[in-house]
Amino acid sequence: MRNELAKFSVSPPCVTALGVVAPPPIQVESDTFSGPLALLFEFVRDRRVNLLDIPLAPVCESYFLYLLSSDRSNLDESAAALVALAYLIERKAWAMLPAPEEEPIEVEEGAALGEGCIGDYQFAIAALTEFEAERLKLFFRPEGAFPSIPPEIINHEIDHLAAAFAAILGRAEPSPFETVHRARRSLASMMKSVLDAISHEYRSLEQIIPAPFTREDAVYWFLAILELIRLGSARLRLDDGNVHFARAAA
Amino acid sequence: MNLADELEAVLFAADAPASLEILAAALNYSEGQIAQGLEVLEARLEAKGGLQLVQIGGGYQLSTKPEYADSVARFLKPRPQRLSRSQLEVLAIVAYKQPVTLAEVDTIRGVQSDYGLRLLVERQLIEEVGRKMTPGRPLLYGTTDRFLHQFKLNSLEQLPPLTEDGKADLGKFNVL
Amino acid sequence: MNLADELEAVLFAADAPASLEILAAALNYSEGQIAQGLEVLEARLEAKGGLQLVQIGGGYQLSTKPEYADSVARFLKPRPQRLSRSQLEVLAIVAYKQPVTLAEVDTIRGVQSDYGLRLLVERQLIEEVGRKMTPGRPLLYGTTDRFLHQFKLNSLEQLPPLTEDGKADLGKFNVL
Repeated sequence: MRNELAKFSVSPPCVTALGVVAPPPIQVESDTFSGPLALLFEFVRDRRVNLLDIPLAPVCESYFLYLLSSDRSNLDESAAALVALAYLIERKAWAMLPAPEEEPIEVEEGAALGEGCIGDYQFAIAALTEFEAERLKLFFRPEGAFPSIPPEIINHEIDHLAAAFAAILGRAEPSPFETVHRARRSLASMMKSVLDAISHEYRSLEQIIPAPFTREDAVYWFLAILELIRLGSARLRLDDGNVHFARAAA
Repeated sequence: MNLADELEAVLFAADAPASLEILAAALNYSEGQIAQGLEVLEARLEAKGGLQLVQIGGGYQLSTKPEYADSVARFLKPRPQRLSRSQLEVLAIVAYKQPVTLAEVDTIRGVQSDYGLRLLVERQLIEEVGRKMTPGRPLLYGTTDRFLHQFKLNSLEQLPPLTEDGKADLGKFNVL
Repeated sequence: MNLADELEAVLFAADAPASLEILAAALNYSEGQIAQGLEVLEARLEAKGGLQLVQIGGGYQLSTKPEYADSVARFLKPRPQRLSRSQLEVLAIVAYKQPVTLAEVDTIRGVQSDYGLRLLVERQLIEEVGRKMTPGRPLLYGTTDRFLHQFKLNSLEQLPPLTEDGKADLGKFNVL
């Protein structure tokens, strides 16, 4: 493994068709294998390469180098590489353990037979063929063919389901408070706009607010006018039961 | 070997009601002959045994006699295992909040839920529906058609609505 | 209402072999009584009708009588596929030498057997039963309950024994 061969992609992680992030192209070089880490992972998984022949220390070193040089946003990619690496290390560790002398799993009678050759099994094959022919003449009820009793219907459990959810909601942590990212308006700036909009002539609120406006706009305009009246910069007058506003005389 | 017995064998192996027409075609008899054979079979079954011939959904089918319904139910019973309280909790969260990750279920329940989740996947009530596009790409779970079937729901919209204070509005929900 | 008829109804509803134990528990009889009831049922079915009682895969199950195989097959149309010669070879080796690795099967047959093995796993006749504790930890394979069912065996002990010189001892083998 030569470290200078470890070239890393820093731009967006490579997402495979399955939505899985592929490990970064960390290059592995040894006498028996040369290629990216992902390929080594595949080869080992499919038993196409002997892991014992491949030194893993340089691969780990190269991984650390990759971590140091890569962008923080590539967390998925480095996680994918770590998973591949951890798998290789585990596989190698297992492979390096001495094999136990005797097989712990054994069938007493069957294993007593020697390795044998296919000839030894001719009779067994003939017998199985015969059994199969006999068996093919029998038909059983198809699976799930009994319709009179619905298989797994539990009455009213749907109520319990809803109750369970309701109960659990009571115990739930409140969701993190999310601030609403709307442009903040200050009342002061609103008051300025209102002052610009009103004149000495008395007009109704509808005439003052530039259309179109939202409910929120209306609330802000109204509050601003009230504040201006409080400060003595605006006045109001009642004409036939309708409120009209005007700028106060200087 | 006779037609009534042949019909019994065929109907036994069928997984749905079989019409006169289909039976006649499969067994090389006329529909009239099949009808006669079925009459003989019906009479024999009525006189003896635990089975009967029923005419259902435009065809003929074997079924158990009603007097053995309890025995059959008792025999089939071990299968519909009730869900445990904790399984119900996990299922409820998945049903109402789907698609949802294991971590989200854990957070809502306040305890680890991976075991319950796995059991529900095994019972095919929930399944993986994708991956969340957040670090680690955790699996997302949702409910299955089997879930709808098991809870006698036609669609997820039939889940009882939850009111805002987190209590299920059971009154509005009409169990079929 | 009698026990034999009750057993017929229950076995009709079952979709897998039912053991004496399960039947006894479900129907509230002793295993001895169930065995007697099954004998009565077996005799009645043998005398008349298109069905029979078979002992298979460690339990009892109803099946059609062999003489109606053609009619039922014609009715069901898609015939169950027979195993190929090479699949049978692999299966025989797995059945007699289980648990066994792919490499061991290869050695005995002298040809690569991974394809046949995979097909048998797909047909659920064999399955992974563990890993051999040798380098590489190869998978070990064994036969399934479905294997017993498909070959009308009650247990693995019913496989004809192979004598030391590699010839099966036919005399000892008793087909059901």
